[in-house]
Amino acid sequence: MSLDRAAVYDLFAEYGGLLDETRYDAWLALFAAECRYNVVSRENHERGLPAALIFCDSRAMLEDRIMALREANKYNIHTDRHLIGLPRLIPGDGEGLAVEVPFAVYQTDQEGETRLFAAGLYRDRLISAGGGLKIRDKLVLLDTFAIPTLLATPL
Amino acid sequence: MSLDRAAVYDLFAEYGGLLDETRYDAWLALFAAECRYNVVSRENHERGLPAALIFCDSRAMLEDRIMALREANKYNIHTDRHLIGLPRLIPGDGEGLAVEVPFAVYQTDQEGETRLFAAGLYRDRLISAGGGLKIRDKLVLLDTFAIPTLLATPL
Amino acid sequence: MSLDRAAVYDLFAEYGGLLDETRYDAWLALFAAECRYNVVSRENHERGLPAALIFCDSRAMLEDRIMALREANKYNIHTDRHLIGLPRLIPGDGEGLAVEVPFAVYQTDQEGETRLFAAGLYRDRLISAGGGLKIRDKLVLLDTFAIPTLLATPL
Amino acid sequence: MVTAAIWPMLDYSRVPYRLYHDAEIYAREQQRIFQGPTWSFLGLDAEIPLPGDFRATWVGDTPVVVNRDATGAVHAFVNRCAHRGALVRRELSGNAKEHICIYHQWCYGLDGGLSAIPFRRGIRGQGGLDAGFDMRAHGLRRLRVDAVCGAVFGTLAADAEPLEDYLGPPIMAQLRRLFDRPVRVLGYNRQRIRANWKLYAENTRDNYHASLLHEFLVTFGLDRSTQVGGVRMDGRHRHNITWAEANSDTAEFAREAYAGARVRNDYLSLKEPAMVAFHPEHGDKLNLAVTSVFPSSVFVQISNSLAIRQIRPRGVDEFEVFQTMIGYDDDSPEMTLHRLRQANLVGPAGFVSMEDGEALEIAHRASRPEPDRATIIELGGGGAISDRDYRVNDVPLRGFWSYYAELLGIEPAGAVR
Amino acid sequence: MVTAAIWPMLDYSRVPYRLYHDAEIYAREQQRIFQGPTWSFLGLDAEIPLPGDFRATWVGDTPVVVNRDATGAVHAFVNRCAHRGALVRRELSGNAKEHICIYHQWCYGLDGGLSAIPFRRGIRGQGGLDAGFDMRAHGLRRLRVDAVCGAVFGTLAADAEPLEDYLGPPIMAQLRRLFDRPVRVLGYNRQRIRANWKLYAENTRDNYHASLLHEFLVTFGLDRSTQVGGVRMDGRHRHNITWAEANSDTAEFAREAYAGARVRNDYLSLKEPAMVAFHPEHGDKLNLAVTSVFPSSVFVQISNSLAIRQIRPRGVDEFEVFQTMIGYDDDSPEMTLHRLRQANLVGPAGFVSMEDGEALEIAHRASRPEPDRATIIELGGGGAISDRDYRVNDVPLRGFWSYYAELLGIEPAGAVR
Amino acid sequence: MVTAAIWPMLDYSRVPYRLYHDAEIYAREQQRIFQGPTWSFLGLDAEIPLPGDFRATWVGDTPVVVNRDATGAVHAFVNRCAHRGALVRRELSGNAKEHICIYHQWCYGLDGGLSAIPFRRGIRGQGGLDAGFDMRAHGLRRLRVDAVCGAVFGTLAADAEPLEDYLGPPIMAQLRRLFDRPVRVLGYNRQRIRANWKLYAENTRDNYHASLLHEFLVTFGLDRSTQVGGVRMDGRHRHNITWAEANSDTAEFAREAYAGARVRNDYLSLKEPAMVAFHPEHGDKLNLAVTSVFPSSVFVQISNSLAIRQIRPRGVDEFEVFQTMIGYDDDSPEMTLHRLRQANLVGPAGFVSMEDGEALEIAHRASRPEPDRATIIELGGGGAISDRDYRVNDVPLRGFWSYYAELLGIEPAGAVR
Ligand code: FES
Ligand code: FES
Ligand code: FES
Ligand SMILES: [Fe+3]
Ligand SMILES: [Fe+3]
Ligand SMILES: [Fe+3]
Repeated sequence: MSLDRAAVYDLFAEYGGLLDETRYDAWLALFAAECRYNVVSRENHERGLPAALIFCDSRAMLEDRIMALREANKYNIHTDRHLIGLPRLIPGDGEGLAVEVPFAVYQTDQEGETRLFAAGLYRDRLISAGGGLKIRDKLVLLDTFAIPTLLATPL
Repeated sequence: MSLDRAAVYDLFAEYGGLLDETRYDAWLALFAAECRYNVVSRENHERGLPAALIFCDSRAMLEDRIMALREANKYNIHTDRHLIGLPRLIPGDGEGLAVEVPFAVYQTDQEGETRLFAAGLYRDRLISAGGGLKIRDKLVLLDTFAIPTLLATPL
Repeated sequence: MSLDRAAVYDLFAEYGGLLDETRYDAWLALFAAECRYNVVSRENHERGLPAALIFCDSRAMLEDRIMALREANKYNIHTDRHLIGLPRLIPGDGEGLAVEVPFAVYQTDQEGETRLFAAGLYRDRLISAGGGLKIRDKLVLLDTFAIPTLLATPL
Repeated sequence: MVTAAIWPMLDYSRVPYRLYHDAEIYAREQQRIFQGPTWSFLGLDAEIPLPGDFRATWVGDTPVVVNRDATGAVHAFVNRCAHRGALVRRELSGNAKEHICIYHQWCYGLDGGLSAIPFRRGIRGQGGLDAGFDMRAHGLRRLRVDAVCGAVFGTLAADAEPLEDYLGPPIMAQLRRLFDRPVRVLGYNRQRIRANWKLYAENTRDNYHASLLHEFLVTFGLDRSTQVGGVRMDGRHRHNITWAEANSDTAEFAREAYAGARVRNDYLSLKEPAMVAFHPEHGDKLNLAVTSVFPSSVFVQISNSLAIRQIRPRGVDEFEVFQTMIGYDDDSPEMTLHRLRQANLVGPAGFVSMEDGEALEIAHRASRPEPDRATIIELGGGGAISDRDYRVNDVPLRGFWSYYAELLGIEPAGAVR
Repeated sequence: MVTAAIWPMLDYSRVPYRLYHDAEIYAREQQRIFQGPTWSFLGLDAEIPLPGDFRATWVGDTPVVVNRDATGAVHAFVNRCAHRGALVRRELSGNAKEHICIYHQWCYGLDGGLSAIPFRRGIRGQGGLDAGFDMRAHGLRRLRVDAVCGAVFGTLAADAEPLEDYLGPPIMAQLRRLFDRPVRVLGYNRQRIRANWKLYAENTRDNYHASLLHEFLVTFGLDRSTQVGGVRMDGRHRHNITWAEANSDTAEFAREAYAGARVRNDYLSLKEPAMVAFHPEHGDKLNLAVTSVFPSSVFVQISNSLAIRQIRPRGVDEFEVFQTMIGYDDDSPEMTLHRLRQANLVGPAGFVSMEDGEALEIAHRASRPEPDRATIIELGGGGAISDRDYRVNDVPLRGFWSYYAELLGIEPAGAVR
Repeated sequence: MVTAAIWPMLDYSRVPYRLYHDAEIYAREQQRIFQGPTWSFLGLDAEIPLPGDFRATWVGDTPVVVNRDATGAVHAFVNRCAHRGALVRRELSGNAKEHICIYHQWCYGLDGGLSAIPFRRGIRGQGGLDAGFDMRAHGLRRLRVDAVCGAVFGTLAADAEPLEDYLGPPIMAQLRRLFDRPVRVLGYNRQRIRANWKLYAENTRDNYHASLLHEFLVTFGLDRSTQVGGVRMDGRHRHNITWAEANSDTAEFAREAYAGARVRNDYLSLKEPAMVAFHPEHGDKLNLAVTSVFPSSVFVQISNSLAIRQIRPRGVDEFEVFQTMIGYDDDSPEMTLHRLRQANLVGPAGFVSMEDGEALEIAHRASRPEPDRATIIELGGGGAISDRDYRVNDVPLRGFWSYYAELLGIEPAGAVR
């Protein structure tokens, strides 16, 4: 396995781990200075409809999401657990590295009851920056687009 | 990690990704020219009973499955999402490479509701052919043998 | 990926595979001669409360667990399926290697119905012993601390 | 069996929790309200522009298909086969010349009429249906359909009043305002909330909660109860428009008012303020217009984010909010991008809407054990139900319940409406 | 409370959807049908060949154990401890000398009798049960058991008619045909369908749906309504055999008939045609024989694929199809391999059966909101219920409902049966 | 509707399974038992030592908050907002000066009183509540609270007898024994069991099952029915103490007795025997003391493992066992470590408790299909309910049911209590 490959595996391990620890600043640091983060339902994606559940076409908007999460929004108290599958490296041109990875997110309420919150696919483009891999562009393609309760903490 | 190891990881990432994209011809191409694909319930497996849920002891029968799926069978409209765990390489003799991998498959209906459809274990024998790894023999050992609704799209 | 990394991945693949096969002696062999194994609910962990669900601060106690499971305890007849995510190597000092890995465990009853039994995080310290990696210390941080039915087979 | 005696007050200022948790009441609602003389939003002309275009939707918990026939006429019918009850059209959307049930392939035209039955006369003259079988008597159950500026409504009741009468002048005006140009669908989103559907019907009529629950509104200066605004209802008070005008208050005044109300009032600003910018587009000052049509349709303008919501009950303990995000055909690329960014405000992940999912679930859960206790609906006072030109009120909730009681046949004698 | 007034027609050609969705009716079915004077398939002699062999099964939703005692006799009893109700035998199958409940270790013999109670007399003469406690009065609830050629049936009702009378000559003949040699179990499969169990009881009696829903049958030339075939029932019309003869039509004629019926009729061929080959093995031409025994047992021959199905209700909204795949002891290795391949036709992943899971779930879902509407059962005409020697009919469904109504005590005056 | 006629025997030695499975009965239990004149354990003083400390808990399925006010007084109230029913305090534990509901930010003091309402007088004098609105009349529903040595109890019934009278002398004595010095919380655990809550209330009163179901006890020599022990109840027999004395039998005698009872009696030893060591700490020989307080509180000493359990019903088919593990403030580090190790005995993974999860689930499942059949409660004989100084008895279960019947209003005439 080339260094690249190891770095990709580590990036996704880190990605899920940081979210589940709610270390959002460290999580933001996994993204490139210029980046996009969109959560899109399959319902829209398959019909070519542009609306997203979360639409951040700039790092500023992604940071606003985190600020709002901390400063303004209220949501069901829970913990997240990301289970991220084997990364699939997509050959092809284009800047950086295209990777697709299936995921499942479980949410657990304060009384210790866990439910499947979301299943879907990450469609990422990764670039190397500052000697490491960063997320240039992340599409969270959401299978579970009938959102249970609400979507506050990032997928 | 040896090339072998990387190739095994990639094969399973590809396997799940192609199924979830319903790219069945590309999925068939992951199998060797001579291959077997059986889905067996733990209930039968543990009792040494030979009947399978899906029994393809030739590539022809596997291709018939896909043809029937496309041309004749009707089933609940859904999307699949495979979550495939860490491959476990089983030392031992025999042709090729023995690998065991746990899996979970989530199904999502048209309205975006996801349910766990199946959990189980892949027991595969992989061989190298045409400069790559191919699936010579796949046993899908199904924990979830009380099939929810029906089993149409491959596991 | 360094040998280390491959060994870590293999260790967790082995860990889940052996438990799901109920090969508990082989599973015990993955632990170091001196080891700890604790299953702790997030509810207690987050509040700094010391009580655990399973508390084995010696190998002897861990072996007692397995003996009791075989000789004395009765529990719902089921099979386990561990889905273990990508290992996250935690840089830092301290003896051996610190690793965090998310997991989900599915339980299937005798009639083939599967339910999510537990989601959580493994917080392990691994050491090399006898030419291989062994588990020196395992904390099973349990998200799903409202235990469904009972907790008998190891997580 | 629920009766008119359930109401503690004649002005509907108290609602016993039993009404949110009783499965028998839920079943009655389906029969008398959703299948009763009410009109439900079914979809947009823009979603089925071509002959054969269809979409599946719901009226209450009854599955419905709406489609356009070869002549361009729109039809809607219950998506249940007349033969043995299977869902006839399984896809959510598409284009078709007819609808064929998979079970025995009975075939229906785009008007819902039964057009063909395999082996109707049997084979070799043996089997099949009696010659007397009247195919015209066994089509799909049709809905009466009507539209307002391309917004298609339907009703299952033959005796429902005409749509325009049902909506009444203020609602008609709002719909004409929202649909003043051809619309374009930007996408859909869905939220499954484990609570009774009526908690959401109340929520969309609840002016009082907005800036208190959805702190983002105040924190980032989007919307405040200190703005000029209010509620306007139809003659029967079953529908409601909650409205507010942009920049109709000052930050200072708002700060004081919220401070007086002991509510957090420090303001923050976004790194991407463009996201919350408001570009007036309907020739008025309204930056908030939430139009609730009894029982379960909501038309929403929040700044430049435009949407239609259907409340889809899924049993007494759960409902789905199905939201259709729209823009206009003549939107510039910049305006479309602005709407896509501003879509972050609404929906299940919306900065100013996500909280409803939590608030309604905890209200549903906490109220279940005490069915005989009741809510308090008295903001803006009790007594007669009427429009208000101020925002701190929840009067339209009482309007909702007054019509609910009438349809369910539990209106108390001397009810104040 | 459901009454005879529920039936719109006296010949059971209309079934109101309420009967599939009402939890109270479900509870009554368990008492009057499954625990009533009916016989249920429990298992095969071949599954418990040795003394002490046992298997757990279900009669309706009641857990039952069937086992063989030391003398070789087969017994069956409800798997509920007489003490405080725990499941006595937790394993699905095995071999044992007795059955010991884990809760307090009360011990039962293979005939279901209570054989030992720990500390029955207490300790040091203190505690335990009174001397008067009669152990013989507190065994497990027994079923009456009887068998047809190794197929074991049981009933919970003391007043049930003898098994052979219950089944009647045509069913007895079919069972003797299927079990004409010692059988061997090839395996089991299970399918959980979110629909009411009666939808499946109808489905197995529904000749009309086969080639229309299961397109594989026609597409790959396995089975067509143009074949010679029909339905045969017992005297009470509660049971049914759906049968067809191999190669009794021509592809040309079938093509015409299906074209006339506007059903897809282009034929494909398999890369492994051996899978669908039919090797006659019962000295007749039947390549299809589906024998439905009221209420929930089905014996199926499709080509050389042989199986027994139990319909296991799991509440009003779900059931399991438990299927036992069989062959014969004297099957050659080639024949066994052929059966294993042909098993691809049936079960939850079966080429000619998977569709039932979808069809029944969408029928259950779509019919729930309108409990007062009804199905149409008129293929082969209405009126008197009788055998038919053609395939396009659903007459046996009315037979099922006529006996269902009788047992539930809701048979209408003047019922046509 | 359940009536006194449901009881087959007047001494409660038979309990029909209907009582464990009927949703209507469950609802009635919530009203008449949990919200009736009973006392429930709410928590420990030690869990809320400081002013403002709060914890969320349950009384039956009603959410409750218990907290300490600025004066040090403890208050408890239903966690349901007086306005529109939302859960006021969402966190399970913490410290706060007040409780603010997120929906409209109504604010409550630590005594549950309504202290502030945003925009109560509206804005610019428009909107808000009428001047006549009485905030004192709309606080949170309060519980009466009382404590025994730091164990806090609460009741929702104004007419409940005083706590000390409710518990009675024997229970009071046990609590004083357990709480004879300041306690320290070591942690919590939770177990979700898919069975009716009353099966667990019986289980904790069931002396007979312990060494038979929990084989670990005998296999590793922890606890045996041959020990000196018994049951002691309050005057009404609604509560119970199950007790046993350490080393009060011999291994030989036990071996004989269990052999006579045909129960496994070969003994094994642990590699870490310290785990099961018993260090007397209450100046008596008791190594087992399980104190069940009607309806759903249990105080448990098993060797040196000390815990309090709440039975939390979650509908008719599920409950949670919430367990608080405790030690004493003055425990040495070694003693604390000993308790943490010995905690392996109890809880969802406990060597001597895990089986209850399985036993109760299989009893619930197997008994559902036959609601008219009944359990047998006759160990220690039938007839009058009284204390016993031997272990092979289940008399306290009848005590539980006698008080249950009284509260539910289904006590039969001539009941033997
Ligand atoms: S149910 Fe639709 S065709 Fe029979
Ligand atoms: S419940 Fe079976 S022995 Fe007590
Ligand atoms: S519901 Fe609590 S403040 Fe309105
Ligand atoms: Fe809101
Ligand atoms: Fe079928
Ligand atoms: Fe116990």
